[in-house]
Amino acid sequence: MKRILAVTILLALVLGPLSLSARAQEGDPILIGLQGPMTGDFAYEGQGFEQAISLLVDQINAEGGLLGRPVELVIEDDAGDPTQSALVADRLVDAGVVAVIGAYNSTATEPASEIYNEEGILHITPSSTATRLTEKGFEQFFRVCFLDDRQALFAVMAMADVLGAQKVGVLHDNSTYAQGLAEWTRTYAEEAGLEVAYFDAINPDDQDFTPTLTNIGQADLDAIYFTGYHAQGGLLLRQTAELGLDIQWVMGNASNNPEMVEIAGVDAAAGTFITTEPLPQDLEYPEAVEFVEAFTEAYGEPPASVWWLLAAEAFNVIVHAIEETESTDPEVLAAYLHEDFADYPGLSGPIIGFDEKGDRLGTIHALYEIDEEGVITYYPEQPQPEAEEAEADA
Amino acid sequence: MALLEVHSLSKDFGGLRAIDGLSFSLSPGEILSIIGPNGAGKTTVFNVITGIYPATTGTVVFDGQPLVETHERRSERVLRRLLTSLGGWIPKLPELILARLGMAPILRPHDVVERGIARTFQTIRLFPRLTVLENVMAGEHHRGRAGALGALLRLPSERDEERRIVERAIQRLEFIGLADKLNEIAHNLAYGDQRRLEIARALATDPKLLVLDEPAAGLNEAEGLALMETIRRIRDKGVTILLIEHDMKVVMGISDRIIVLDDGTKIADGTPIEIQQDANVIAAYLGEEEVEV
Amino acid sequence: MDQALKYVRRPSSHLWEIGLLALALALPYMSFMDRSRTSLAVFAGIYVMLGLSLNVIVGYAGLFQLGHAAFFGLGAYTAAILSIDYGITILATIPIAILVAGGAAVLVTKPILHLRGDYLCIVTIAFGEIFRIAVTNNVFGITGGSNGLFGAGRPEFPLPWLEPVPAIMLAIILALHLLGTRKSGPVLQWGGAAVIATAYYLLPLGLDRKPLFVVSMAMGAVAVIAGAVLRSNRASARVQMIVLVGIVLAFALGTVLGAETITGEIAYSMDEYFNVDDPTTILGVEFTPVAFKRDARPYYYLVLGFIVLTVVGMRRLQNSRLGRAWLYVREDQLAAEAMGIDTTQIKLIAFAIGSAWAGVAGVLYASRFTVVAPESFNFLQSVIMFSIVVLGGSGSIPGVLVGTLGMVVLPELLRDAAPTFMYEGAGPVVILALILGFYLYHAQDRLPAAVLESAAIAAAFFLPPLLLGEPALYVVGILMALVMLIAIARLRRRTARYLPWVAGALAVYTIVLLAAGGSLGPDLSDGVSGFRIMDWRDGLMGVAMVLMMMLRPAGLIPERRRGIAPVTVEQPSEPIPTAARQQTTV
Amino acid sequence: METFLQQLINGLTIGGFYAVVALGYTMVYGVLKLINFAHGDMFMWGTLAGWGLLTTVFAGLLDLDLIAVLIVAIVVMAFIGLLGMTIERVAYRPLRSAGRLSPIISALGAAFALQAVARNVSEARWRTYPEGLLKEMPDLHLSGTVGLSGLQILMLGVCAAVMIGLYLFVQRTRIGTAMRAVSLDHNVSRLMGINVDRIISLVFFIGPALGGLAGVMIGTYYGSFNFTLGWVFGLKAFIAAILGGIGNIPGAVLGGFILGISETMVVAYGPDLGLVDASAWKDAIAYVLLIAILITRPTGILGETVAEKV
Repeated sequence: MKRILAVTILLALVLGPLSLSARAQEGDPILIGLQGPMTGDFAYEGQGFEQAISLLVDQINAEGGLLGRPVELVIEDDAGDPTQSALVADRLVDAGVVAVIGAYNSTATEPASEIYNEEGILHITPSSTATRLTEKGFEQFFRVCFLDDRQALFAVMAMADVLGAQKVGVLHDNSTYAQGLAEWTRTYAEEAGLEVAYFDAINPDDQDFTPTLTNIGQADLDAIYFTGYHAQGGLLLRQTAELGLDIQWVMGNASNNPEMVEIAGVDAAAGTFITTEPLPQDLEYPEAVEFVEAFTEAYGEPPASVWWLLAAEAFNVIVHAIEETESTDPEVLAAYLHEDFADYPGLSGPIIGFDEKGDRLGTIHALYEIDEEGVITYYPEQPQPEAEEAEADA
Repeated sequence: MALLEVHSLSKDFGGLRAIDGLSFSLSPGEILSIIGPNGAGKTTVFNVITGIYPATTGTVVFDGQPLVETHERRSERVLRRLLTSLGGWIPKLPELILARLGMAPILRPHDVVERGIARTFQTIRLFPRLTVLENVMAGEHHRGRAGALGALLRLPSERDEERRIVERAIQRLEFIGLADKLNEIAHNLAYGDQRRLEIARALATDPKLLVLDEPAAGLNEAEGLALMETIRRIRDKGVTILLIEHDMKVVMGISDRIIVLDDGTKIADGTPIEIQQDANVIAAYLGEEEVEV
Repeated sequence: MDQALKYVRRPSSHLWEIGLLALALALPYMSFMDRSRTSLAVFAGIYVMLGLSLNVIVGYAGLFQLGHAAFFGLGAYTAAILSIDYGITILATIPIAILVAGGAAVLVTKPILHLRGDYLCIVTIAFGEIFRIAVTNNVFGITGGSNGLFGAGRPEFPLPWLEPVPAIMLAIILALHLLGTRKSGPVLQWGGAAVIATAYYLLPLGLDRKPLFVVSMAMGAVAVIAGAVLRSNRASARVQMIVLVGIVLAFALGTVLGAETITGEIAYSMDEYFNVDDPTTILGVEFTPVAFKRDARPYYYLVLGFIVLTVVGMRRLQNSRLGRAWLYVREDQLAAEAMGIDTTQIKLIAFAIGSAWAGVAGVLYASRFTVVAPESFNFLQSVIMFSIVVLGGSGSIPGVLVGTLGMVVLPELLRDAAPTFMYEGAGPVVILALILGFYLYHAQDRLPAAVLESAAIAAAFFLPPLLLGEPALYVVGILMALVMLIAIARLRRRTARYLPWVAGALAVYTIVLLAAGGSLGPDLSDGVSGFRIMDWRDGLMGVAMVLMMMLRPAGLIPERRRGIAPVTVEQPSEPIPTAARQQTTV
Repeated sequence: METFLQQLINGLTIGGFYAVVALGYTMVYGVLKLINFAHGDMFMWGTLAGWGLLTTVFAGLLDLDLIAVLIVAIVVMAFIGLLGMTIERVAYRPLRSAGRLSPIISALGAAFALQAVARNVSEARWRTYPEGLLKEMPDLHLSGTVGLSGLQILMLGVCAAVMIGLYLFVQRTRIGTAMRAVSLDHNVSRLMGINVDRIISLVFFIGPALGGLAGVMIGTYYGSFNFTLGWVFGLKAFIAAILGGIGNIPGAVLGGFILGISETMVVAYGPDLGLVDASAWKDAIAYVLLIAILITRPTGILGETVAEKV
């Protein structure tokens, strides 16, 4: 029993000061929470969020803050894991944040949104596109990214109208996001009368996809849509080239990342299409240009992933709402975003507004191609899904 | 009728044949010793009888029931293996199937104990980190019935059983003369005591037949004598005893009958006197260095 | 002598447990327990249960199980599916979860029990992975794929406000009291009953405050439990009566004086912690359906209750025929076989019980987080559970508690540790205290030398930053201190002889630092590039695991060699002399 | 038919990598009866180190192509080998007499630590080897579209060389004999005048060194990696080792190829057999295979069963 005593004392020693160091968060500044994968497989994205947002925070504080109060960013790491997400959500609630940005992947956003909803905290996710997130009727949950189905429709249009594909395939990686997008794509493709001759998933933990690729090669498709993340995308392209297969790849926006080209190698990547929100440098909106410049100046390279941009977008939306309502009461903010918020010049294009579920209205997806130099360039010919959508609705 | 009957028993290890067509029988209340040069296959006989090794061929009948029963036909071997490895999900299912097919059940060592054979080991195998009492209680275990539920709810029945187990265990220890040491950790005991403790533990299973593998090994003169005494007393309680021993004083002293093994075959069988004069035996023993007479 | 012979199970030191329990009960109301820490405590509590359940398999039966997360997951998914698709209230799914998890364990482990240790280990890993992959691929279309399932129900229960329910409760309590005290003479038996009846039942009626019935029921239970504890410690009837009356008086006084506030309190905490629905009447009894809100405190006590239940259960198993059988199998399987113990069956039971209880933990998990996703049941989780058991000391219940603190609580608390934690304020001192404290504690037997060594460590820790006035170097110092701790631990017996070398190394190290200046210190400027303990949590955990095993291979709190208490011809009292125990355990 | 051949080749390549990594597990287990969970991450460190060298120190030598890779490979092997020895000294040797649970924890701990370092060094990003490395190699064209890229030929060649070399080393040389002796019984070997500790250190050099080699090979072959590689790939290789009968070198090789080919075939023909998402399920199938084999052959395919001496 003496042992227990000793150990407890030692632990008490740690707990003591730690508990003190945790209490340093009350008072004057407006606290805004960021919850994302700072470690784990998606650490890269989470740290991008942090870069993008802390840049804006510094700008605001440099200009004298918000409603005369400084803005402080409270960062928590959920490693993309639902359990940890719930734990850090509690931590953010304790910290007394007004609003929270995050999480990166839908699986982590899920439990957190429950908590924020119960605690009445404004919650905006920049990148969790799983449809069901907004179907729980949470008053204070919004997202600045677009739903899977919007992009799916766009991708189908791109393959059908722009590439003139008839026989298409869909490949995902079993992650929440990719699976959702893939299934929507299949649905729309079949609606649009395309033949979905191949639908399968890869295991993102793998390094070698040659067996899958060989199968795809056999199916001789006009185009195949990969909805997974850029790392696997790159490997797929590279190994396609090594197997000497001729496959027309179209990648989803999770693959929209220069690293993919790096992994695949320029030759292998060239000629691949990507459906995504417009890249910062292709946005003529002054806000976007300005932000990209500032970002490049601060960190030496332009924002690599569109999600970083959307994280910044979420932050701007919150700031805008606070400025307009001159209030930091989440309920007021949420009400404002639901009703009065409209046609805001966002970094990722004008935000028409949010619907009653909290989803962002409209779509701004664009079709990109990886050119011979391996640069992701805006493709001259773009599909027109809005028109199609109108038909579909009619 | 005989308590234990061994019929043309053979056991192969890969190429070499450890036991070769061994047959002998053992009548109740008898003390039978198996002697023979090292590597003659004595311990293997024990291991086959107590179900630690499967026999290659031959049969063993204990107390009128088949204990070991081998079949030449390959199909039945395969079936046996299949049942043992896979058919275990439903308790007793393999046994049932085998019984239907008129084949001998698969007996694992603990089943053999159920049937009433207990053994000790050539190299002492106590539970070294447990107390003397706990060691003996292990022998009582298989007669207990209490399960998880009883333990969780501390049912009266379970309490009584526990009490009985301890009491019996203590009786054994008194019988063997270790009652005063019952709280000691087994591996702190003197070597001779460990030997005796192992016997006590075996006795705790209430065996009809007690199989002792070189119980006198490493004992001094006095301890050896004490051991003989103990063995006699055990026999007097009606337990039949099968014994492997190198120490000829012990063997000649207490055995009713002696079997001599050499290279897995029986070369002699008879009373101590007969054995001592048997030519083959002497040859076999002189054939190697360590004559222990 | 037979009748003189008494058989007792190992006396467990109630004092410690009561103390710990009191601590645990008070925990949520301590100053530093904010919301997140409380819910961390709940999380840790679930892991304690997992540790205890795995302890049956690894600790008692000595088997490998590196796929425990699968059974945890089975429980969680069962609960989630039943509560989402079939609307069964979550706690009611516990029996089903037990069946599913336990049954699955029996099915899968039965054919592999004959495997030797390491092969068993890899096969259990395989089972764990298969489970994860299966749920990720939405097997049978019920596990929701990689999204997992969301919206599992929170615990809810019907709260009886009105008589006759209190009457029934009272009847039960009285019955228990009468049964328990049947050997204690009429005064205690009937007198006590009378006291309980009047005090606990009449007061609320007299004051006409329904909520007070809740309190009175609780007090009744307390009285009975207290009585039981006293009896088990062979307290005299008088003492028991006094205690009983004491409890009653306290209660009566409390209610009479503070009826107002108490009722208020109850009402207040009711809607703070619970969603109270409109009362429904079942069989003429009025029930108020009450469901947990997300606040952690109710969960905390729920989990705590389960833990207590588990500990008691494990204790009893440990000291039973079954527990001994596990012990025999663990010590020497062949000998156990030869003693007539069906080792296969014994192992199977261990797996069944352990896994079933992991299933229960799964239900609690589902009810707490309401989201059940594959990530939470991967190999890493199994590893953590395994480490909890082994680090704490396999087979020992307090060990599991400590193991959980180390493997689950500490890493989470490290979140708080800003980069500054390691080199500002109390940080370095705490870490140093931790290292040295642990070290000295470990080296009790040879304190003089240990003190010297500690001094050296302290020097390694403090010199560079002080010399250079570069607090960042504390980080380097910490690493250096750890290195030296390892070194010394390895050279232990010959420390005196090696001390010069250590000192030399220290000198060299200091000189190097002096030469290199602050540049060696990691860049602690906040921001993405800076050193963040957050990024190194699992790394530190790994180092800690290695270190632990090196310093205490048997775990932090090694299992007290258990089994029955000493049996003596006279009355049994003293536990087995620990001297004999020690050399067998360590 | 062509598809089948192509898939077979794919399977062989994957299997080859599994096999080389599996060798590390199997050797360590042979002498120490210890599952070296850290091996996977050591191998990942090999990939990491290779990347580090090729993108910094040896960046100048890239036009030497094969030579550069060889140099890097050798350096990395030495480095990872030493790493392995250190880990053995620090994390395993003190625990040799400490029962069977502690070393496993220690090994897992080492694995965590290694992985954390790797994650922070690589900033949790996918890292890519210099492009166009070893691209100029003659491809071998079998019938029609079926063929092996020069890289594949090279990799398979190296794998084969390593396995045969190691086998001969263990079977023919004095040290090899000593290793086998140690794997049978430490004390007896000690009595025979073998320095057991040194042999174990040696094994802990060779095994991880091979891991490091495999790491560089995988890096150059697939061109990119991230820090989770060791955990995932390592576990697979471990399964391969067990499949073949751990502690047995040909077994590890056999296991590697069985695993690689069976995985490939599942992906290739699973869908035709009505198994949707075959590639997502294939790991599960690998595990099922493992369990099935262990149930019927408790010590793996080539593992010999040792009856307990009574």
